[in-house]
Amino acid sequence: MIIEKTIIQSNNQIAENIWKMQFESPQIAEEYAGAGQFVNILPNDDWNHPLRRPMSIASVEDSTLSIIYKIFGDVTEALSKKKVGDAIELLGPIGNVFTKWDSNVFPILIGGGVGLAPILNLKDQCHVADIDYATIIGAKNSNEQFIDHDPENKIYLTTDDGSIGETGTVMVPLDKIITKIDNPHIYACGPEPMLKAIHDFALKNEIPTQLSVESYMGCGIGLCQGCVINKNNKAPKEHSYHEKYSLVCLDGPIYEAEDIYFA
Amino acid sequence: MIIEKTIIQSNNQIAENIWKMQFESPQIAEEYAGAGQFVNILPNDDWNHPLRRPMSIASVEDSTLSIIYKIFGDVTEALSKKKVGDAIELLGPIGNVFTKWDSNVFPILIGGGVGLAPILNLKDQCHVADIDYATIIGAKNSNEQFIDHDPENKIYLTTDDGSIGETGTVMVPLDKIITKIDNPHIYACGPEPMLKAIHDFALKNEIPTQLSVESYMGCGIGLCQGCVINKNNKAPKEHSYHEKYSLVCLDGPIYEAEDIYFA
Amino acid sequence: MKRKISILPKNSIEIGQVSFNNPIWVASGTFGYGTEAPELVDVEKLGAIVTKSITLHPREGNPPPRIVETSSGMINSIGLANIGVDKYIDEMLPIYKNVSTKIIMNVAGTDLMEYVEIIEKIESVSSDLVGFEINISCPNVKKGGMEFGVDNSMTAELTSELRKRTDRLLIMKLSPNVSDIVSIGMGAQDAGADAVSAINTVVGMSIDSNSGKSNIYTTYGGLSGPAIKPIGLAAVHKLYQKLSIPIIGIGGIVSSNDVMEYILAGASAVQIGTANYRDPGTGEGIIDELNQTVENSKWDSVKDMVGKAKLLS
Amino acid sequence: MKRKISILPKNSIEIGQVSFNNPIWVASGTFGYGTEAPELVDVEKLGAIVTKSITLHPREGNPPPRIVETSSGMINSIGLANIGVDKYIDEMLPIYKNVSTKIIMNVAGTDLMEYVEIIEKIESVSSDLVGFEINISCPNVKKGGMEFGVDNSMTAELTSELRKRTDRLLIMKLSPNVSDIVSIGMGAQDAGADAVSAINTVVGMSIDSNSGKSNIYTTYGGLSGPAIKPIGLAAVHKLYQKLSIPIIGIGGIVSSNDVMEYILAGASAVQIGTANYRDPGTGEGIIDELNQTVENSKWDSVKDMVGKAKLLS
Ligand SMILES: Cc1cc2nc3c(=O)[nH]c(=O)nc-3n(C[C@H](O)[C@H](O)[C@H](O)COP(=O)(O)OP(=O)(O)OC[C@H]3O[C@@H](n4cnc5c(N)ncnc54)[C@H](O)[C@@H]3O)c2cc1C
Ligand SMILES: Cc1cc2nc3c(=O)[nH]c(=O)nc-3n(C[C@H](O)[C@H](O)[C@H](O)COP(=O)(O)OP(=O)(O)OC[C@H]3O[C@@H](n4cnc5c(N)ncnc54)[C@H](O)[C@@H]3O)c2cc1C
Ligand SMILES: Cc1cc2nc3c(=O)[nH]c(=O)nc-3n(C[C@H](O)[C@H](O)[C@H](O)COP(=O)(O)O)c2cc1C
Ligand SMILES: Cc1cc2nc3c(=O)[nH]c(=O)nc-3n(C[C@H](O)[C@H](O)[C@H](O)COP(=O)(O)O)c2cc1C
Ligand code: FES
Ligand code: FES
Repeated sequence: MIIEKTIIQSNNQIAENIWKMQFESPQIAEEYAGAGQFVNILPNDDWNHPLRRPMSIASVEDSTLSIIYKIFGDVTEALSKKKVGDAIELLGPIGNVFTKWDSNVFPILIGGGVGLAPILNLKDQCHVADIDYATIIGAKNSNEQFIDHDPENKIYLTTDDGSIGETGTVMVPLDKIITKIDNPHIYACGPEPMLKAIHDFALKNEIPTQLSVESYMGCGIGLCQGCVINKNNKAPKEHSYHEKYSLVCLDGPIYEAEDIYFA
Repeated sequence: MIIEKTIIQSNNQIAENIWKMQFESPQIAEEYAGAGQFVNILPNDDWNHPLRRPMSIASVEDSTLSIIYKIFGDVTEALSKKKVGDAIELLGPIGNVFTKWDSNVFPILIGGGVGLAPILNLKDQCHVADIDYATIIGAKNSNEQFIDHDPENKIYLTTDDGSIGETGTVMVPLDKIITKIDNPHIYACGPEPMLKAIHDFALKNEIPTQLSVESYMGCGIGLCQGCVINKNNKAPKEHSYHEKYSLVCLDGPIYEAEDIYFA
Repeated sequence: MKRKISILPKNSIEIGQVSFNNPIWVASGTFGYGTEAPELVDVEKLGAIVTKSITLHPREGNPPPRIVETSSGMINSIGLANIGVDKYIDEMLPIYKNVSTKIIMNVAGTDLMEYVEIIEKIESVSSDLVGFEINISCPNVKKGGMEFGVDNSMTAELTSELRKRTDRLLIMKLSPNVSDIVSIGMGAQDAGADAVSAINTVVGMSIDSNSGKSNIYTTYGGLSGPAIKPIGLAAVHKLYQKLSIPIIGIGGIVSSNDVMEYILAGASAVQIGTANYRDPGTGEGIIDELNQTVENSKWDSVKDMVGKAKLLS
Repeated sequence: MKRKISILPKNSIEIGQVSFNNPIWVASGTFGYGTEAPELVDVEKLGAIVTKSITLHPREGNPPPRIVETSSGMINSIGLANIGVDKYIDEMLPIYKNVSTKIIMNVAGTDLMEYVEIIEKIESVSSDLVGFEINISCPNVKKGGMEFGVDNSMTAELTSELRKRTDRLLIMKLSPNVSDIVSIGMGAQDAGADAVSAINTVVGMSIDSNSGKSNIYTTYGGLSGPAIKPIGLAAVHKLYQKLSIPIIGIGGIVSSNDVMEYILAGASAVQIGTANYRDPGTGEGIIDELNQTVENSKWDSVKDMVGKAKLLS
């Protein structure tokens, strides 16, 4: 893990409210271990927003690292105003990576909303490793999409309003394709309701599933104990530590579905 | 008084840490009453710095208003990073103006540090009105100067280190020229120690003197009662209001020397 | 048109017997006597104006420096500079007759008798004031009533003495600089206050690290602005759990989202303070925004939202 | 080279019998057990590390969400998640033997006996701990010692019971959520504390105005960060006027200027908290800056500056 002052190489809007930013970040790129890891961004010196913002790594090529982000509030808005050549401080790479995707399994990659970044990253990795996989991408409507619905290539888009791809949530295509696949492994990242639906589906159907979860982070490096998620530990002892909760920044952000639950 | 969203027309460094900014500000220009008035600037939406920053008007030409500012802290630093075309919100014009400069008197204009703006403004006004005047400008060193030492044209520069013009404070040339002038009137703006020296000089020598003072401002419009300066009222009653203190934003920023004192 | 939206009965609220067009008020000491800003603002849109603290005698206030900015806040030590109650009666009350905005007079005193005398003076003349807000919590006057603000029995005593002397709204303004704000609020309620407002400023200090000088003449001053919003929200929420009278939320409000937070926490109305210095039209803007926000929400009106924060535990 | 500057005796300070290379410490709960950040920081430069609150038994802490950002601050309700004193003894104390940085153990309990038991357990083994900081002020644990923090006689009783059991530094950490922090500091001093530290977090709340949900599981949490710096400074300055033992300043420190303010207000040392989350190297950076600042100032050393704020009144 390194704090690196990087230089912005590009910063472009790719869909409604969704931007892609590339950094010249040789040190973090060097330590980077794979899809799932994230960086903790400090967009400015402004103490009005004391905390860094975690962002999944969407790709690493040589010394160039990219993120895909959605404008939510002040900090992501400020991020969108940054210019090529501006300096920006990243802390990373942080967290664990998606595992067990290899030619013995059939990965189903599911991304929703801003949860696309690590999924697209894993998609690239599968592609490079020549592993056959399917991709399901969910969005509210077509404006938030920047990938084509392409069922022939097993890329399924869904929108809440049906404005593009299939109507409904990612569960619609998932339900359809799951039965046709041998040894499916699900890899998912997205908003909590989506993860919860996939989580329940995975447990019910006993499909090995890795979820990349989000939580509010104070530090990203294990100092604050703020970023916990509920562990699926049926019987924590009365006086226990880290049996009920797990630190997403140190132990995550990727969990086997059976290890966690959503309140 | 108006809150006007203006557009930055230029923003250039003119000396070490000193910048000049021009705004397209038709409404405030329309209401503008003369040298001495100021605007209260809101450089950004950042609540880390809740308060506006007061800046003297350095010139108004048609709908273009200018300020001259020194980088002191966060907000003036942010100001210096603004680009031509950026929008910026001004509240103004605020405050009273220098008076009694006409062909019956000989104005001595004295500016120090960031107190230059209103003095240069008054200088322009005297020039346009074809009134003979002298100018004394003080600075720490030559790097902070952007005006030429030109005794023939009665422009006297002083620097603490003598790196340009005369060595010492503005009091050096003031002392020299004052005796040669008929009916001198002093107009001064600058740091408190300078104003205090001029204040004492003026009272001792009974020279009509107007000082443009600074004070920490909460609002600039009479709401907060924060911006007071000490009134030179020898006998305020026990229960009085505004006999001991004056609001710089409503009653100033320009005071006759005998009306105020510096603690 | 705009004006019309703002007086939709939807966002009207009642405190005691008085109904207000909307819950957006401006806070004492941050909007002068209500007569300073009209050039820049449509004050008639505001739910109410709380005028600056008035004392029995005129006061010059504290020597400068009186204010300094801090991270997302400011410290002030104005020292209750004001024209005094007699001038308030002579000069302000007549003006208020021509203003349709509801005016609440904020009152400060150094001891019980001063508060009483002020109220009696006001009640002895005719006026359109809808009520009093009693400042028992100004941190930067030596004897600025601070004794009342930290003690619940003294707060109760003051409240009941004033209650006897007025039928107008009686709002006790609480200090956050206490171990237990709820017990003081209870004291006010039990003694007959119509409402409490919370919070006044938080005791703070600032030093110029270069010169080593205090940035405030009186050393300590009152911290306000967005920095203290979490403190104000906690105070309002705690009060709401125990009190049955309305609570008026104050502290760090700059947007309609902030107002929503306060209302969800339990405020029936809110006051905007420091934000007025940056833009005296903040309240006006928020009123329009709030109407829109409520329109788009699942709530029928602001009143429905009061105290409806969903707790997780 | 840099290392050398930081240990110039110039900026060394003494608290009780212990001398520290410099007055820049890191605050409890914001630097873990001191073992998490070394990859990113040269922890040996720090004046001291105060480790996170340790309780008698391990604690899971509170359910999520535990933190939320606010204007220039954050609210946390971690709920004292920690490994418990036994594991601290088994796993941490041996590590600390190999660290040259001074380690201060922060201790929290739900009642007097718990505090006592923890101290006794630590004192029964050999360790390099230089002292204890006693958390009597954590606002987000139901029985997290908050009873002590608001009451000066209970603070005194706790202090004297612990004093009997240890010769190491005993630092009582004070809460800002009280009417009179000085009386509680006096209680600690009179009962034998070597120093007090101030402040812990300020009670705060935050609501998501869209969903109406509390942003913190336990509803209330502790506000920290630059927003509270003025509150911490006022507390330190007030304590300095009355106490004769050293005061350790905490609250919103992010720069060497902030440190100067605290020292001028009366702090002999300071702790950096929230700023570590943004950059765990904050303290390290400040040490270098502070050396430079003192070098350029009229002061001979940090010690000379303590409490030297120039008041205007
Ligand atoms: C491991 C991880 C990976 C993420 N990857 C991406 C990504 O690839 N692309 C993307 O667009 N977003 C990602 N996010 C979410 C992203 O961090 C938030 O959208 C961002 O912090 C919003 O900041 P803001 O100031 O714009 O909005 P704000 O107005 O501050 O907040 C909007 C919401 O963002 C979240 N948020 C704010 N601060 C934090 C914080 N310190 N830690 C975590 N969440 C916070 C909260 O849910 C909050 O309600 C990720 C989050 C985590 C935890
Ligand atoms: C009537 C008036 C006219 C002025 N005209 C000019 C001018 O023409 N050019 C110029 O460069 N400067 C002028 N100033 C000073 C200018 O306002 C400050 O330099 C500026 O506010 C600094 O802001 P900052 O954030 O960069 O610095 P900060 O780090 O915030 O502060 C540095 C210093 O600036 C002053 N300051 C900060 N905030 C305020 C405030 N709200 N009100 C008043 N002073 C403040 C304080 O003395 C402070 O110590 C004027 C001030 C007044 C009162
Ligand atoms: C400069 C200033 C002056 C104030 N004067 C008064 C006052 O006279 N009486 C009073 O009750 N409160 C006074 N207050 C407190 C405000 O009414 C309000 O309670 C506080 O500022 C918190 O709200 P805010 O964060 O929105 O500013 C004053 C606040 C400021 C900043
Ligand atoms: C996430 C978090 C956890 C904390 N945990 C503890 C703790 O366990 N024990 C303690 O005494 N103080 C704890 N504190 C309080 C800090 O030590 C410090 O007193 C406070 O944060 C103010 O300093 P700051 O503004 O620099 O953060 C914690 C603070 C934060 C933000
Ligand atoms: S974000 Fe601080 S411990 Fe995980
Ligand atoms: S700056 Fe607020 S009254 Fe003058």
